[in-house]
Amino acid sequence: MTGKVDRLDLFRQMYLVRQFEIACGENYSKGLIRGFLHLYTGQEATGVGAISTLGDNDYVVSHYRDHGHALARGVDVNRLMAELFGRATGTSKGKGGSMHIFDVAKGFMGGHAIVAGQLPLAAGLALAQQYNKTDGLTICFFGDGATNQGIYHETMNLAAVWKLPILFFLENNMYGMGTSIERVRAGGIDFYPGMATYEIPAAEVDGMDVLAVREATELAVARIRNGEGPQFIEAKTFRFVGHSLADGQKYRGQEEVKEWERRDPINVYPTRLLEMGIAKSDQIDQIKTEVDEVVAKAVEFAEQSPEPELSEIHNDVLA
Amino acid sequence: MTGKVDRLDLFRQMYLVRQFEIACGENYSKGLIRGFLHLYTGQEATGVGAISTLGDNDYVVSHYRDHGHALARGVDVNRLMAELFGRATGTSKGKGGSMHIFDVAKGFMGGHAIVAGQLPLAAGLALAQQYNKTDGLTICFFGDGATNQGIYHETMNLAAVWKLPILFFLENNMYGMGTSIERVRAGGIDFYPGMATYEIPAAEVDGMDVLAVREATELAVARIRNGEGPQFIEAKTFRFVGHSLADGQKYRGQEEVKEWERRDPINVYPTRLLEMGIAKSDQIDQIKTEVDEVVAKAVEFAEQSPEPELSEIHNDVLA
Amino acid sequence: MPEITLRDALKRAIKEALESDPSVFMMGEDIGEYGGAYAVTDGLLKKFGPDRIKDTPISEQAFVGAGIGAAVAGLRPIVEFMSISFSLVAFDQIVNMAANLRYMSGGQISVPMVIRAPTGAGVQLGATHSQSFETWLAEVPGMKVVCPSNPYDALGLMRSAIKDNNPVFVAEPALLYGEKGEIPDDDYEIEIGKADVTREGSDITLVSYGYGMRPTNEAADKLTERGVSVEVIDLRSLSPFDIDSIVSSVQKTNRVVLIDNARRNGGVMAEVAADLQQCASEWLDGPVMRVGSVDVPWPYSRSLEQEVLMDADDVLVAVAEGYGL
Amino acid sequence: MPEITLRDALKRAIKEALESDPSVFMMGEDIGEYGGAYAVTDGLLKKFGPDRIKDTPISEQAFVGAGIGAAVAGLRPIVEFMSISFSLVAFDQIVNMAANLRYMSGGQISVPMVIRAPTGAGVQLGATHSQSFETWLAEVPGMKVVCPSNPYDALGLMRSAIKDNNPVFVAEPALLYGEKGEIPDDDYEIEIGKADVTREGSDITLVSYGYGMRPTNEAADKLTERGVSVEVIDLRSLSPFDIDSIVSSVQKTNRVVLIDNARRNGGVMAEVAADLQQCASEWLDGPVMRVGSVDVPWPYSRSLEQEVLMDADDVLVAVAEGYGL
Ligand SMILES: Cc1ncc(C[n+]2csc(CCOP(=O)(O)OP(=O)(O)O)c2C)c(N)n1
Ligand SMILES: Cc1ncc(C[n+]2csc(CCOP(=O)(O)OP(=O)(O)O)c2C)c(N)n1
Ligand SMILES: [Mg+2]
Ligand SMILES: [Mg+2]
Repeated sequence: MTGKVDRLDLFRQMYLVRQFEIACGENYSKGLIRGFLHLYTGQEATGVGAISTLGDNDYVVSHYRDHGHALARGVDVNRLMAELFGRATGTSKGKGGSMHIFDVAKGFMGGHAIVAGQLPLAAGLALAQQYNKTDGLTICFFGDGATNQGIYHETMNLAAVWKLPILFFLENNMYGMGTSIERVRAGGIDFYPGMATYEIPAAEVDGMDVLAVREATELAVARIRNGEGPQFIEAKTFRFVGHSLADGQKYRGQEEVKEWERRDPINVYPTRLLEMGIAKSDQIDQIKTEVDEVVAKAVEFAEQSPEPELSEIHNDVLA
Repeated sequence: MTGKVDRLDLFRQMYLVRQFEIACGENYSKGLIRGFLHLYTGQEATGVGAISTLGDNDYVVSHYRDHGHALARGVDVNRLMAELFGRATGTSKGKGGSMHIFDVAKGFMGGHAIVAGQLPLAAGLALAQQYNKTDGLTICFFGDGATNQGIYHETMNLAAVWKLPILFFLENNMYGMGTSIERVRAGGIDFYPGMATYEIPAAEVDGMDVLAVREATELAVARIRNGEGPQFIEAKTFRFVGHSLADGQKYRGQEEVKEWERRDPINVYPTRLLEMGIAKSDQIDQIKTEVDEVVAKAVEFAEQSPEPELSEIHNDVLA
Repeated sequence: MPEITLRDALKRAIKEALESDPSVFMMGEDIGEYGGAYAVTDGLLKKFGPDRIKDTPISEQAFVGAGIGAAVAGLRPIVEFMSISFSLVAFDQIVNMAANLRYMSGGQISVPMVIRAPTGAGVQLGATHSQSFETWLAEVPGMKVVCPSNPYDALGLMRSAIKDNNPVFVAEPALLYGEKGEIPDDDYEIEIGKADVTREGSDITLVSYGYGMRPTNEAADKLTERGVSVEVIDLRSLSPFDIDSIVSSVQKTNRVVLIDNARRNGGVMAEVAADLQQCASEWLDGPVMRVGSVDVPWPYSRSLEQEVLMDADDVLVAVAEGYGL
Repeated sequence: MPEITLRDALKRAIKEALESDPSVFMMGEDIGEYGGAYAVTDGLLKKFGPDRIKDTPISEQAFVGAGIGAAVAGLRPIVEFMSISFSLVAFDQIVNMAANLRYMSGGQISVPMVIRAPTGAGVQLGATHSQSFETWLAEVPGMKVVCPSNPYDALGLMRSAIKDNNPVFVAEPALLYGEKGEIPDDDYEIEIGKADVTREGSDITLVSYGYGMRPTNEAADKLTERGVSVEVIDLRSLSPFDIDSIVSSVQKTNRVVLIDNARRNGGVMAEVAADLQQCASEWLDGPVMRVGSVDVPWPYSRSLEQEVLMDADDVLVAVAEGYGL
């Protein structure tokens, strides 16, 4: 996926994520998906744009809101859905669930559910890439709320001191669960200036604009491959839905949500492609049709997949 | 101690700390003090200058290098020494030891031995002061190494968001145990600029100059009492001795130590007082004689104090 | 008597304390505007305002530590972890500060503080979110740990916890928040450290606590149907735990099964078993039997999670194995 | 055979691994230029350079987490905590990441990593610095925990730990670093999960591990003088622990005392006791006796700390109480 960008494919990926999440919501309501379910709806441009810049030797690390990152990384949509259904064909054989998606063959290193707990893991992957003198790098996604965990700062400093090949990617969607960042953070809504403390180059980007995200990420990735050490990107984005499917969103007005929905990349981006003459509307429609089918098939695949054997509980405890 | 400063008394205090620490070292060699022993030697101007600005309703919180802070706060020198000897007359009846000194009646709230673990405790004390609408404040001392613990950042942010009446006081002595900060910290040797992230006003001060420390602290304290929320001071200072009595200082050259010793407040400050005509040399000498006696008596007191009753182990577990 | 949920019982105790004692206040993630992840604190912000119902950043170390500091200064904080699984990032503050401060200061300090958190598995949250760390905290000298199994106990224990002058950890079984039960209108309290004999019998003693009481009672019902006279003890407090009540019961029944909803390995019931067989071996007709969930990380899939969780059948198997009943 | 200290035995295992396997490297506070707080790593920086002997900031969460990440990517990190007491600030990473990753990923991931730390009380460091958290980690599925009591075992266990494809926690009794013992020149390993019968006898079995072996051996000597034939078992591994060896021994001696240098409440010996009495009660002539240090925070004063610590006399008391020997 490095090299020239397939702009239509970026749309396909974003649309896939959106439709996948819609299907998740439906199947959660039906009780086929359970536990905590955090949807990526609204943030598609961020993950898709950023991950589109990576190569095969790179690692992607995510948190519990991980479906979008997994799909953008090419994790099989059937196995992903099967995991959410808790089936034997799932990425973790049904043992991980929505918050713990892994596909090591694809360099997708989780799905981590303790806020900010994935940051040092990502630093360690990057350390291995450096130690082994590969040209790989690690991208680590996290939310605005994660910046209030001490481990975030510990990791920033460690990565900077050791000049690790890591891209810290903050998806600032303005809320940590029901709490607006302004209520629990000193210093306003911008995080990237704070990176000066660690001398980590940091940039801000419009997280609703997939091309802008891609461009900013390409720049950071090039710097990292050039041996310049950790980089930081803060994308301003928004989740159009509740924190999880248990969230009634009492803490924010629907106006704020509406405002952001006007910038929905699933609508704005294809319009732009049409305007720029890069795509024709039947191409867009065809992508939609194809993706809808892919997602429907994924649900079917998951539904028809067997439950794990009960003896499976004893496997994978120790290597 | 608020109001006009008794400049000679500042010398007395610094000299007391120095002589106390020397006595500690001697009695550690004799095996009468045990465990880990961290001396404050070289940093006297910092603690003494800062604490001299406080009132009775204020709290002082320290780490394991706490003798200097305790003495500056007026903790009884006999009971302090007895604690180090593990005797029943000690501040904690011998249960705490050098790293865990407490004197609640004096507002001296410890003595904490997990690096940076004392920071949220101090924030909580300040929270209580704010909650109870007192005009008290809390001063919290910590070292440069403590800034690499995540809890440091969590506490900074929390204090800033809640505008707590707390003074964060960093004693930057350039080393965390055997590790020069430059080797384990990105962003150089200055920490105070990083406080911009939390919008906490931050100042740097020469930690070897007791009057400069006092002045900077007075300013910060006034701001806090004025309701302006947390403040931050970074004092550049140096320990002339090893991290603890087990430290052979293989990691640094004696030249660096010598360089700093030229600025030893125990020598420089009285000379300055003489030059300024604020003290006469016989006054200085008299203070020294008196303090030497105080320290000798403290050792005597400690030595002659009884061991705690063995049944004491069961007390103070629960309230 | 009116029926209320365990959630509301907890809320009632907290509300009473907020009303009667100005030094009581709360801190935690999303306890205010959001109303609490499990809605225990719903409505409290409106009633008591932001000075007393403090939404915190996602900074467990800092806010539990700040709670400790506030308690040291004489306030009575109630600190909520959104899940006991997240308490682990702040364990140092709980263990090294809250529990040790009194001892290290030679009794100068007390830490009158409640830390509360939903605990346990059973709703498919996977390995990181389904743990039961109250069993570790129950081993820490200098603090107390309670775990209610029903609304009546939840109210009585929470009242005592808030009045206690020590750090008290209240482990709230997440699966029981909606559980209903009758509550009298008086202001009873339940003494921390005392177990409750919830059912009297003479053939065998079943001991459990928290969510484990559910399969325990199911098993007791089945045994009763078979004509076995079952005594059931709800520990209520994990630290200190009430070994005397268990010993008294065993002196009568000569048989005992200890039942923990958490993993079998370690935990409170290992300690109870080790203690009990040592001090009551002469009364026992067989080994102290122990039942717990399987010693593996918690899986997500419903069928797998249910397989890991202990249930009433596991209790019956242990009863049969240990005592042939 | 040459005598070396336990410290040097550990260092030898680490050095061998650094020499033979380029994927082995170390991280920790002051392990390089300072030479290690307990000098285990002294000289390694000079020999292997800063890429392989990495001094870290005082950021336990970050560096143990980075170790986990590096292990996931196929390296074999050896991470040192300056004291096990400081591991608590990073417990979430150890428990929720290192131990859970394999299970949560359905077996895709392995974490071949050693975490090591000095453990235990006895040198007057007070409540915050004298703990034994290996007993908690031993309860966590997905990882292994070992604790050597002598140089021979230290070398053999460390060799196995470094080669193991799981996270292995090596708890090193701080009081034993200077302990000397004979070491053969071959490259023997000690299997994790197997106990060692260090003394054979027929009247009573004493089980301990780590520093606890010292008072245990003292007690065994005194009992032997009195004509009691003592079997002594060194657990060596706390997780998995070797219940089979203990049961075999008890089948012979019919008497057992479990001895833990850590606090009595909870810990590994509670689990061993609970397990043992359940599976070997028919062989036992009395209760499984348990000895440990007093359940209070660790005091500083020498006399108080010694009073809290268990010793050989406590073992003899338990032997007398439980079995009248
Ligand atoms: C240490 C920890 N504390 C609390 C939680 C509960 N929790 C899960 S997600 C979340 C909000 C995180 O917000 P943010 O980092 O902004 O990510 P977003 O959900 O907005 O993508 C919280 C509080 C947790 N998982 N881990
Ligand atoms: C969490 C934790 N990690 C490690 C230690 C061991 N340790 C004690 S003091 C110290 C160095 C601290 O340096 P700094 O904060 O600069 O304070 P200074 O000793 O220089 O006053 C270390 C690593 C500890 N006590 N707690
Ligand atoms: Mg967010
Ligand atoms: Mg320092």
